[in-house]
Amino acid sequence: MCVGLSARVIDVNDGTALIDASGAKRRISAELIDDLEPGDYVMVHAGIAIAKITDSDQDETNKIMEKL
Amino acid sequence: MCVGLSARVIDVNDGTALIDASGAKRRISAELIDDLEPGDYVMVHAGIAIAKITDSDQDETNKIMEKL
Amino acid sequence: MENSVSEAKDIITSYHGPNLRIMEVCGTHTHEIFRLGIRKLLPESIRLISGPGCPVCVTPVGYIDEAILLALKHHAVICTFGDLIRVPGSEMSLAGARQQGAEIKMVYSPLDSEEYAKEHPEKNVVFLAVGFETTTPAACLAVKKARKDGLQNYSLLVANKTMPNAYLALKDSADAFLYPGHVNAIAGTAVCEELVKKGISGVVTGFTAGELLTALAVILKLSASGKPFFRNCYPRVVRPDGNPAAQAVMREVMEPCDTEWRGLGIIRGSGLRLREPYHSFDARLRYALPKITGHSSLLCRCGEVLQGKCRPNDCKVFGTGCTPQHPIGACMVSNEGACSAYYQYGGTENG
Amino acid sequence: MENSVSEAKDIITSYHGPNLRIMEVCGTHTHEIFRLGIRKLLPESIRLISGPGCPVCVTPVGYIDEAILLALKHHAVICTFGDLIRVPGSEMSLAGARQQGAEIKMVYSPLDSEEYAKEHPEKNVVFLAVGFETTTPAACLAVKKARKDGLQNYSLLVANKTMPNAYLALKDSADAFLYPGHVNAIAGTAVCEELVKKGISGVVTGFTAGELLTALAVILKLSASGKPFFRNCYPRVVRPDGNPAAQAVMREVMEPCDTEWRGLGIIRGSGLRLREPYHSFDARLRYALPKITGHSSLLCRCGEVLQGKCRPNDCKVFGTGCTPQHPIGACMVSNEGACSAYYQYGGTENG
Amino acid sequence: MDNTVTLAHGAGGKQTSQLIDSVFKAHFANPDFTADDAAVLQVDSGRLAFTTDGFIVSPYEFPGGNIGKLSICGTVNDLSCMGAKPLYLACSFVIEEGFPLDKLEEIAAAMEKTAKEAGVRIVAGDTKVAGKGQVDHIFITTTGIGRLMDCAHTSGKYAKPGDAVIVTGDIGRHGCAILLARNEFGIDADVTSDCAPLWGTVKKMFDTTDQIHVVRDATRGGVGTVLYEIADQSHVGIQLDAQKIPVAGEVSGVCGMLGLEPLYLACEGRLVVFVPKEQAQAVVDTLHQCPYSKNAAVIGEVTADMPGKVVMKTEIGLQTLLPQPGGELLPRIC
Amino acid sequence: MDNTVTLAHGAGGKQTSQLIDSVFKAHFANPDFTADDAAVLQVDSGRLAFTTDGFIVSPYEFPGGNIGKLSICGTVNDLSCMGAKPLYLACSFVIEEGFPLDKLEEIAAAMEKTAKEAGVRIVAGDTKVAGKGQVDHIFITTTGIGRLMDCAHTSGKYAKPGDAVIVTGDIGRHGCAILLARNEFGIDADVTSDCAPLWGTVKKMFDTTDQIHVVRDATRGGVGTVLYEIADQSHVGIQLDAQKIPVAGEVSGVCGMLGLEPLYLACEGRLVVFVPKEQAQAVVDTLHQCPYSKNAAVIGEVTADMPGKVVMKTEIGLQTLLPQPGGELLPRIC
Ligand code: SF4
Ligand code: SF4
Ligand SMILES: [Mg+2]
Ligand SMILES: [Mg+2]
Ligand SMILES: [Mg+2]
Ligand SMILES: [Mg+2]
Ligand SMILES: [Mg+2]
Ligand SMILES: [Mg+2]
Ligand SMILES: [Mg+2]
Ligand SMILES: [Mg+2]
Ligand SMILES: [Mg+2]
Ligand SMILES: [Mg+2]
Repeated sequence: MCVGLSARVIDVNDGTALIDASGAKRRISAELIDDLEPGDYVMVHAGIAIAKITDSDQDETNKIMEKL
Repeated sequence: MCVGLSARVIDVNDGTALIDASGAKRRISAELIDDLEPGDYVMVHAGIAIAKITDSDQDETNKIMEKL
Repeated sequence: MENSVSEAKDIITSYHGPNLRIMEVCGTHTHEIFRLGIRKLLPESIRLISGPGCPVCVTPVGYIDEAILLALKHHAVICTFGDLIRVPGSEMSLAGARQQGAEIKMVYSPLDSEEYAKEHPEKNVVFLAVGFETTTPAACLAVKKARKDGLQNYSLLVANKTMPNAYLALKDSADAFLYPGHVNAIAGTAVCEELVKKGISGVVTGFTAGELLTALAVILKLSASGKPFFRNCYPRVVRPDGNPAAQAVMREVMEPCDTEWRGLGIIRGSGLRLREPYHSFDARLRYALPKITGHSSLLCRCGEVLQGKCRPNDCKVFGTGCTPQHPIGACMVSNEGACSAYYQYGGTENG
Repeated sequence: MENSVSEAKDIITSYHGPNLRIMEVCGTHTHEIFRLGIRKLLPESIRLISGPGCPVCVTPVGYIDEAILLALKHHAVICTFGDLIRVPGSEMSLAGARQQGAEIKMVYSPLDSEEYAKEHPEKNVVFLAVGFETTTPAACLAVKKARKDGLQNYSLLVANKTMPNAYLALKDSADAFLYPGHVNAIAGTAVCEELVKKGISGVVTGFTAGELLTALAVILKLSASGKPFFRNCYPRVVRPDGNPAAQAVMREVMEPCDTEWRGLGIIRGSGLRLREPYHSFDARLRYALPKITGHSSLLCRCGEVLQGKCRPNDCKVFGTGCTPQHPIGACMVSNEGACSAYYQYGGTENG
Repeated sequence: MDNTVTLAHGAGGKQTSQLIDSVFKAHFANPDFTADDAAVLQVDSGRLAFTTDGFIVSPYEFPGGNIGKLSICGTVNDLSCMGAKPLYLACSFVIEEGFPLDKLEEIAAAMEKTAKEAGVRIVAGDTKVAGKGQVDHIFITTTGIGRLMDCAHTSGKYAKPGDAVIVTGDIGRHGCAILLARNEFGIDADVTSDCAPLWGTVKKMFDTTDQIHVVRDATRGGVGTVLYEIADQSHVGIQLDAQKIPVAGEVSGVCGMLGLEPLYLACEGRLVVFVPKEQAQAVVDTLHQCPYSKNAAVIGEVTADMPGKVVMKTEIGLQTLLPQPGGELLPRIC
Repeated sequence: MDNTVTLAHGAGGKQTSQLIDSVFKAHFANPDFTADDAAVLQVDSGRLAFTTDGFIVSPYEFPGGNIGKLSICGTVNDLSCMGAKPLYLACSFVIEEGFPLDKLEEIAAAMEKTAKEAGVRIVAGDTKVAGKGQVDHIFITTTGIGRLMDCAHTSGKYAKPGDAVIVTGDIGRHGCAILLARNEFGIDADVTSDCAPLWGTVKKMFDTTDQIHVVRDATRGGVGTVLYEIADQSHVGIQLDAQKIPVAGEVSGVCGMLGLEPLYLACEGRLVVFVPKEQAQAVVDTLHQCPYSKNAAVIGEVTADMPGKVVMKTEIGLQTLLPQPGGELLPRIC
């Protein structure tokens, strides 16, 4: 259910964003994310940005394990 | 102007005739020829019988040369 | 060879009369005469001129352009005799259009195109109706059948032609005509008798070696009198009144109009078009085609060739720029075209 | 491996608590867990159940039949995610229809299907809208765009689903859920908090090795208390309120309905359909599709597999009659399907 | 297995191997057949002949054969025409998604049978599946290796004035059978393709005389095209006698209807053979004893004049050029 | 000449010869090239390798090559994988009516260049023209003859426990480049095909050690498919280390977007090589000096257990089966 791809935003333009995942680029819909800026990371699914990514995998899991 | 094929009539049916030219058979329109019967020879062009053939090439030319 | 034919051959080879220009009107005559090698029999004094009797040769460039427009713009399936496939239009031939995705279907009979349209109601089918009296009845039968079958997806792009006024236009190009046997099988011989009154001579003949040689012999013999003549040398197929049923169906479905002959210009009353009750089967009306004027090559001397004013090899591009593979003019396209026949049978060497 | 992850690993391998059934709802979780070999880490007492979170797996047979009808009878171009291509319908899959001349186009995004329709006004385009909360917003954006662009040739065959009622239906099948991170990225975590009140435990997590191991460790730790719990282990992507803009566009374009889940039957209010202002984009209405009841195989135990009532290899035809090359049931089709994952990663040997 | 070929069969995985095993290996099995990237062949030193041909016939089944038989005959015959005994074949298939497996099976069976008859081994192959509409049902490319007989020195370049021109049977059957099988012109005639493997025939001719100057299979473009090629390559003239060219009545009939010339219709089991006039009768006698050349006939001779041209003596004893073929065959009304 | 290929070019007459002369002969000229039915090759006795492949890539041009280059590389590499020096090629073309002649020219030029680099001669050919819609632009089948080096005894059957598994460069480039060139998913990435002729590379490996058990080009189905084939043929297990498999970032990115696995994407210039562990470093060192294998790496080893299976050590150190590929590659969202 829902392959997601983490990608860096290169530019934002008229509700769309050009994203880059290790050199693979594509223009996707950015309509559902506010305040997107170049340099942001987003989670991409089926051609739309579904969420901003605010942290790295590692930092996230570290924090969770600490709290546990 | 107008490749013609001399062919023998095999059967006549509902305005069409099955014709045979040295073993190549096809059903053609016989609408423009009256009283067509199996065994008759016809001149065929573009899928229709345009004329009955009443004589052989040879007899015809013989008669013409005689008259000359 | 049977006796009468070798007799005809003798008459031809031993001819010592005045110069004679004989025009074989029919492309199939042209082709058969070349194929059989008959031209080599003729003495210097007899010149054969290949006239305008190949419907492909005389169909103007704009007609091909119309067909291509129907195929590429209106996505019609074009049904056609194979003869038209390689005829150059202003920009391309039907073969070229096919390369660009046009659906071009070769048919043996116009009736087959009607059948195809009936079996494919989802397609729009246009039949390219070209040809003379021999071929026109088949197209007319197809339209009648389409009406009877209630077809909504079938139409004709009509460029059919009739011969009588063409003979008049070519009157001065020849001393005698070899009339096109299968045209006369439909039209009868009254036309030819009429022409005698206008000083035009000729014989109707068939297509076998014997018939062709005999007909030539008859012309040579009858010319001796110096008077205009006509003789039916193809009575086994051609009746004086022709094929009345075929004439009737043509008259019912089509009516005369002025029309352009490639190379010859407009000849009055020599064209055919669908009559009013059949207008819904007229591709030009159905697709509201614009008036198209094709552009033919300025180099091409087809018009003169068809009138015997020059031979194919008098044309500068004959055999170099213009070959059956890359025809510039119409006479090089059809197998029956004068330039094509000259080229293929080595007209430069033994034609 | 970083510290926190090896710590998680330790927690998992050293687990000595009571038996636990953990359902990974999301097919991508299922797939990643197999791909990474995580199942082999688990002690006997922990059982992973692959739930109904693969939209392909839960899409009923009749849906494929509808798509094939649109393609073969209505000559529509079917745009679809690659996932659906090999799913068996009653008689054939979309791949089979393609063999019979159906135009099937794979797309990466629903928006691409809208674009394609715009560029091909001569074609009728149908997008196969399947998927959960993660995927539905993209389909909704495509429909909105089609309306803005005034497209007359674009529609959706909608089978989108929502998760909340499915959790309730599966309540007794698992002791804890691994919630599907990307569904929650849209839907937020309020739903999960609500479920805690109904006695349902689970954690939201992502898809990396670290995230998966951590989430499992969290479940093991929190289960110890014996009380229902929820923890968001994917905060870098999942916000408590999810993606409000996405929720809004879904609410604007679609409305809930009852719907069938392959293997599970009808779950009330778990389906979506286009709202009235978008009815002209509803393929079922546009093509007046009949009500289609698909026929799935009687042998298939997918329904039980999805509920953890049996393992894939308990099914008689698993790996013999039913393989990814020749799937009988839906769970064998998608890469993410439980049976497919078992088969591909050798579930019989080390699953 | 499904009953049609799918893209999965062409993806290179399990299903590809299954297809190869169940259809091709089953029929082509022999000790040299390879499962690896290439077959390994032990050869003696000498002259090998090497030839390839693609087969794209539509329809892929026709009276007298199918594309499988054709693809073996074509390459076996090209080798044979060099005076080379066909030894090994490689076969490459491109198959359209949705192609019926039982038809593929029939094609493979025809290939097996024909290869056996010709004494050649299929040792390597390849299978690709193309998407629906990317290929017209099935294409096969066969490539052959043969061993030239020591006595064999034939080439399109070796025609000499005084040679007799022999054709090994009535012409144009294959082209005509295909035309009819397409069923586009509503014509019905009992014409089967002449498609046949001719190594046995060629071998017997070489046993009869080693003075065989040219052997050519009159495939694409027919006898007319092949004769023009030879006239050109050998810088000689060729003179044919129209009345000696064997043509089946049905083939003439079909050609008459459509305005075609049998000399330009493809054959797939007819050779054009050039031998010194003195050897001609012996060769024809030999041919009459072979299964595929009962109607062999001398149809003309080679001349020093008119180099590059083919001249026809017509039924009324006159000579005229044979038009040089070119372009697709177009049925015509005028 | 027209600027497109027409049916007349395929009819076997004058225009066919013109096309062959102006495009193919012009590029493929060499003393063994034939105008006859078959090329005549003088060979010494010994072991020959014989292989064929059909190429149907769409689009026929892509970053890093075109179908012409590909068709030479494919067959050169299949021969090379046998340890056979490529000697002769036969090339069979099926071209769609309307195909641009300048593109055909480019394809022939690429074939010439690639054949030269590989030291192989194109000696025989065939050209067919298919009607519009009967073939997707152009298909090429190449068939090759090579001479096996005496020291060469490689086969998919010869993998042995203890062998190191080497891949000669980063994987999946060709498949990825083709996917991008089709432009169906709106993705843009700087990926060129790895398409390359590898005889030079293979020769250098054999110069380094004669203990090369398996060499396979990882074409259709990619490295994953080929490894499964070898595991099956040799009855061994193969254990890969996920983190050692070289994959270009862009290729990973594209795969991530479409839910694909680089191990199943085709390569056209990458070999999978099995040598005893002891020889592995020397072979890799050699490979690093060859132009097309700068990124060669040991990616795994052969085991006696789990015969027929490929096992992956994942990034978290766990072992799991590599799913066996099968079926077409389908981009997916779930
Ligand atoms: S040779 Fe060609 S250009 Fe010249 S008159 Fe004849 S058809 Fe016209
Ligand atoms: S193995 Fe196949 S038939 Fe059995 S439950 Fe799974 S999907 Fe259904
Ligand atoms: Mg050949
Ligand atoms: Mg051949
Ligand atoms: Mg040949
Ligand atoms: Mg291969
Ligand atoms: Mg097709
Ligand atoms: Mg190969
Ligand atoms: Mg290969
Ligand atoms: Mg290989
Ligand atoms: Mg050939
Ligand atoms: Mg195409």
